[in-house]
Amino acid sequence: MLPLLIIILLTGGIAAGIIAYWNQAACRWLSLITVVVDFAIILFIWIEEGLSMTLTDSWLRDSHIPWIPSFGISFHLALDGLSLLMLVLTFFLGILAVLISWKEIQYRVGFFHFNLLWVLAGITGVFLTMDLFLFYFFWEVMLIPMYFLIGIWGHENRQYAAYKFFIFTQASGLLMLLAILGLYFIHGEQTGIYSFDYFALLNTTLSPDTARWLMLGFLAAFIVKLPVVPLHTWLPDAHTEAPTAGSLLLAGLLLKTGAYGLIRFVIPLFPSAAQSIAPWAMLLGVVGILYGAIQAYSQTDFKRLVAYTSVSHMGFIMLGVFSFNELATQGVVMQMITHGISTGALFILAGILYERIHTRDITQMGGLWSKVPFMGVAAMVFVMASLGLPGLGNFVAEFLILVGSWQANQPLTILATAGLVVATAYSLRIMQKVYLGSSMQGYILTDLSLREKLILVPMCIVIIWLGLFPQQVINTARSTVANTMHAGNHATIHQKQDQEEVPNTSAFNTERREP
Amino acid sequence: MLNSLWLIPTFPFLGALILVLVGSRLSRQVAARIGAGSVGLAALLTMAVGYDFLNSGVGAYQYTAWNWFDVAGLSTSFAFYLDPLSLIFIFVITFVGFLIHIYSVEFMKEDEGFARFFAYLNLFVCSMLILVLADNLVLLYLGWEGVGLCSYLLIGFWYSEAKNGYAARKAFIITRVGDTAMAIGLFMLFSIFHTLNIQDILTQAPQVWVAGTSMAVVIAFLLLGGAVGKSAQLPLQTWLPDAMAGPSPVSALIHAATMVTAGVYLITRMHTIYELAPLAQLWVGIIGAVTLLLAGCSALTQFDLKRVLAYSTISQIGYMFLAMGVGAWSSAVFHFMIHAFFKALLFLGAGAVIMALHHEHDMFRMGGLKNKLPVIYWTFLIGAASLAALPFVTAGFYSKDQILWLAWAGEKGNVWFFLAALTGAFITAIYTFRMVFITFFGKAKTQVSHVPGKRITIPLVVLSILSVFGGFIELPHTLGHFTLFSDFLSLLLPSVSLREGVESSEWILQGIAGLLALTGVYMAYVFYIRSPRISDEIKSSTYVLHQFWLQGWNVDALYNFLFVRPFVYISTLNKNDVIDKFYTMLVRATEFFNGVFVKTQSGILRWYVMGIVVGAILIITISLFVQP
Amino acid sequence: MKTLPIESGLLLAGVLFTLGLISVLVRRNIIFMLISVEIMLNAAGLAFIVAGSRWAQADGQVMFIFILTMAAAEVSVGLALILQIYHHLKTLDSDAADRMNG
Amino acid sequence: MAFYIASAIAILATIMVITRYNMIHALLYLVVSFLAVAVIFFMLGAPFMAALEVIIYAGAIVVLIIFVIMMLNLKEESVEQERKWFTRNIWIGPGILAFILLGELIYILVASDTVLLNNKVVDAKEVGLSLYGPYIVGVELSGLLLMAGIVGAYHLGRQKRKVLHRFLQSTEE
Repeated sequence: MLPLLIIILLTGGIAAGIIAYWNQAACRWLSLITVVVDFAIILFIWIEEGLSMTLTDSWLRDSHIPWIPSFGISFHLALDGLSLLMLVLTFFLGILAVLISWKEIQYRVGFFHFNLLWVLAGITGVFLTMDLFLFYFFWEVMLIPMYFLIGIWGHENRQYAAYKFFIFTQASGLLMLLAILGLYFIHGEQTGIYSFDYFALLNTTLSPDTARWLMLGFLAAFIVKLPVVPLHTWLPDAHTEAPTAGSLLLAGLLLKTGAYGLIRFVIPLFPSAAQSIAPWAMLLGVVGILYGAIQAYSQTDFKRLVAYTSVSHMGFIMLGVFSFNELATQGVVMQMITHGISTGALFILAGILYERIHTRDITQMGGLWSKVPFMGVAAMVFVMASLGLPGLGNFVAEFLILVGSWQANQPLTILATAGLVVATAYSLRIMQKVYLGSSMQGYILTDLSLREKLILVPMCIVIIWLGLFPQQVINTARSTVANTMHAGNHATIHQKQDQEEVPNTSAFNTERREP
Repeated sequence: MLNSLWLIPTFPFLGALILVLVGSRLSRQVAARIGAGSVGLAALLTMAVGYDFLNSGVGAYQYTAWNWFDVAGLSTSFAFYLDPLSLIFIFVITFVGFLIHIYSVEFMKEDEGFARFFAYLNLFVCSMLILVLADNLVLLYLGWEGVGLCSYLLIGFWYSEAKNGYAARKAFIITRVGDTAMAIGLFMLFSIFHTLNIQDILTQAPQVWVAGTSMAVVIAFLLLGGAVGKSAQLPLQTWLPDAMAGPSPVSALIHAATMVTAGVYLITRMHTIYELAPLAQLWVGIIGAVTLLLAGCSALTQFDLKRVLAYSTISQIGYMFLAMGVGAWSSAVFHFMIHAFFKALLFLGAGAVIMALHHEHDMFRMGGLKNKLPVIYWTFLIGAASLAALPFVTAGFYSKDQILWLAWAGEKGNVWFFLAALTGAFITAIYTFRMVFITFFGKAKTQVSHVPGKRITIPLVVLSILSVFGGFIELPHTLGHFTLFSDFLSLLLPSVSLREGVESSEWILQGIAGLLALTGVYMAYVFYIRSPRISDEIKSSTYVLHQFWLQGWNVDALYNFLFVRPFVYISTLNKNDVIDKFYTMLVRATEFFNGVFVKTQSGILRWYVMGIVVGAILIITISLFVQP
Repeated sequence: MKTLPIESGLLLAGVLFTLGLISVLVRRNIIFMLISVEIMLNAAGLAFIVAGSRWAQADGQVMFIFILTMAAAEVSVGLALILQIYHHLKTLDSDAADRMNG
Repeated sequence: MAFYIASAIAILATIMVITRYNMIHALLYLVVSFLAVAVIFFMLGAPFMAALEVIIYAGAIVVLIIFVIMMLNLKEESVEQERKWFTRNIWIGPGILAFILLGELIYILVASDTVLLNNKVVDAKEVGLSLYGPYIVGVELSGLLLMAGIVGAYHLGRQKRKVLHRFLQSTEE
């Protein structure tokens, strides 16, 4: 079942690429159908099994096909609560990406959809794979089509942005490859069997500093992908220059692969090492929040501004992941989903505006509410989501993260909460500069077409649904989060015996085990 | 009837939803009917639920709609909790809200965003009701932020002018500063009690903490921070005067009756924490006292009609904080109710006046409206009297007097609080009647364009009746001792214990307060009717002080200088990302080295041979000396 | 023949090799460079023969034969190239052919 | 004793080759040097190699070079040219490098223990046997190499006729 998801996307991509020579509309419809089919499958799995998941058996589906047995590499895909949620988000945003580029992309449509579907295939692979070699493989598969998406269909200096994006991710990816190989060989030495399988590598006993080095290798790749401040400069360029569908996928999904990697690989594989650098990582997260927010305030380019807001939101994820308790990690899972939707929607709005007035400079815009009220309302919903208004998805996520991280580190949480104020400042600035105020330019704007409404209305419904009824999502992710935390806490117990420096917090989340 | 409690917030929500979705296509009447109707229904339902609640005599009623989120110990649900305190609040919100909705049907008649206005107003009423009825602090926070959002939307309603947008943004951001303090308080509460359910916290708090434990004080201060942000008290009060950029019904509903008192509700609701943290409670009183003086003085110097009322709102809420500071919880709530009536009346009256003089805000250009707009004049006068707390006849007297008395007599009260309250009362009397005399008396400077219809006058009349007779439900000892209101709240909120041997002096204090109010009125009469020359002299002689007070003790400029300007400066300075420079510098370094190495390939054969020989020598020497 | 110490043979080869090297470095005329390369090759061959005679095996001499063949092929191709250079650049100066740089 | 004479001659001849301005003189001294080396081969008990040396090196290669020099019919000016290039201080750089290299070679030779050569003669038969014994692959390859050499020489040596292309008339071939 699981490889089917990826195969559909890959073949769909190729078919779309070919059909485009004859008829572009058919190509668009085909790619839409492929993603819709995948979405239907994953929804079916979610509704049928995801909701009724118990704590123990967290793995819903597992397919294991040996690929290169001699090296112990197997095509091992597995689906659990977390990856199920991520896939639902992937295919949901995938459909929107295809829909949004219906009119926008006229130039070499076939190749565009080919790249689009292959990026989605790469991302699906990343979320499903349980084999580290395969993980790196999909990590690269995800990267190259994205480079083309930005490089060919982007805006003014797209080459620079695509190039920068590629180098950043590729270089960090290689560090991860080193770490994977290191882990592979150490595991091979210890147990004699050389295998890249995630479960096998899970319990390799590593000496503290090798564990730290290997973890730093993994961390490098995920920190660049989930932009943490010092390594985030590729994101604004990539987002500003990417076509709407590109930046939608980039913001909605590629950033999440970084966060997913942290939860899936860094914490379980190197619990004690992750524990030891937790304070630093949280500090980086908070710096990310504040730095991203301050940056976002002064931007004049709409997409660049939204890009910096996602740097700030990703800072929350960093803070949440390294506070090592179930609350924060559930918050991180929620944040991944809600951020994907709210920032994706803001990018779609930027794209729609660009299609109409051919500029992204918010100083040129103003007073658009009177001309395009429907888009104004939609923008209002998503701007409020991005500043964490309760009742919308982002609030639940940020609240859980902050409550969770409060137990781990108080001063940093205070700083992060202060970040919310700055978040309000830049979010309202978007509304003010673009929709409210008086408009100097006499733009003649048509309000949203049916297609655009078909994109934005479901997103509004989903973000409000996540805000008011997040329990389904939390239940689905509960088992994965519990296991990750178990692995994480397993380390804290060691940590406690080694030195008593984390007195109450670790005792906290170990005692209060989930019944 | 009780179990239909959840319908109260749902009606306005549905109203707002309909108006947002199909508002633009509805005609004015239908939109008005939906907008006002939904709040009307909510008001009726509140009456019914309240009646049922009082008869059933059950202390509190809890209704859970659905489980919001339940994660590893933090389980919060959409649950409403009705008890005497929240009953009073929802009564005031829905009733005054309904009157204001009727008023704004006429007020916003020609405005093109008619449906949008009612949508926001309904959304506001809904989130305020959620805030007040919330069973747990997270839901309260939802209502809290929802109210902040709606105030942002409504202040910036006429979005075409940029300054309205700026005022709206300022309001939202400053209240958001308060909200973050409150959020941190929430986190601390959760980390100690593992629940955010208000009732559980209030029951567990006395067992976990002994009076004065540092954790309780810190949490109390944080919650106070949230309350100060929302209720525009001292540190965060600069947004309220600018919030007058919104339409008058908005100012009436949000910035007088309901939203600004959210802070009062929060602190009253979490009173056990404040009981356990006397230092924090004292500071609540101090903030109240200082704010009421500061706002009172600034109100003296304002020329914009609505800004006078804005500053007076700040000072009246200062009274409520003072009351809470001295532990007089029920009198704070009582003053809230009465204040909601007469302040809404004043704002609506001011709105009617402004509309009548085609959007003239400056009081000094009004005048002589006494006989031109009689109904508005009389209702405005009653509201002003109630605000100035003229003795015996107005409701304001009873509520403010009770606070004055308990500030002096309460065992937590002290003489400073009393003196501050007294001078505050005196200043209030002056600026209130200064406002009345300037706007309604003297010669008419601008012509009345049109007389407001009955949809405006009816709410004014109803509110004026309430502002007079509302006070009689809570008579002090000296005047019949009929304390229906505080008995109603007594089982929920701890009553104030008086210091010993002080009962006798109550009527003296009432006398002083009444006298001061009357002298204040007389002084206003002298300065502004009999001989305006004196007021001009005073103004010119104390010009610096006058400007200082006019700018609201230019706290605004201070914040601009301390926070806004540096933030904007850093942000613009760092517009294109100083970290990016690091990477571009990296790229340039690689290009430079490339240049250097390119020169080594000079194309000269002998140069290459020389390279080979040098290489050979190096290898041999290395192999010789580096023995493996 | 008296017995000869191996060092002297190898020493001779070394000296010859170094002389060839110096001449390659010094000369600008391509033909002279070719000649000096020949000298170096010959010196290498000599070293092989000395080693071969030391072990009294034929291997040294076999290697020398290969060196010879290689030298012959190298000279022929080298001279063909020199003809082309001379034809194009009208000079035998090795510095003239420096277009492949930058 | 004869060995030392022969090696002295070889070294002297090589030095003369290096220092001459005129190519022909250099080549002739080269022949002398090769002959001296051939004598040494003979002394080292490798008569077949001596013969080969004389035939191929002294005979074929040097003659080939002289033949090419004649083809290029360099006039007197090439000698002056040579004198111009051959300034005094050009020797310093290469001289130092060569000196260092020689020093290291000598150091290596001195460090290793001295072994006496046994003067057993390895005649052509033995060489032939081993040539077509273990080194058969080497022989094939050297055959290939020679063939490549010839084809290369022929191809590169040809004077390109000017191919005038109707519209690709770019620079002269």
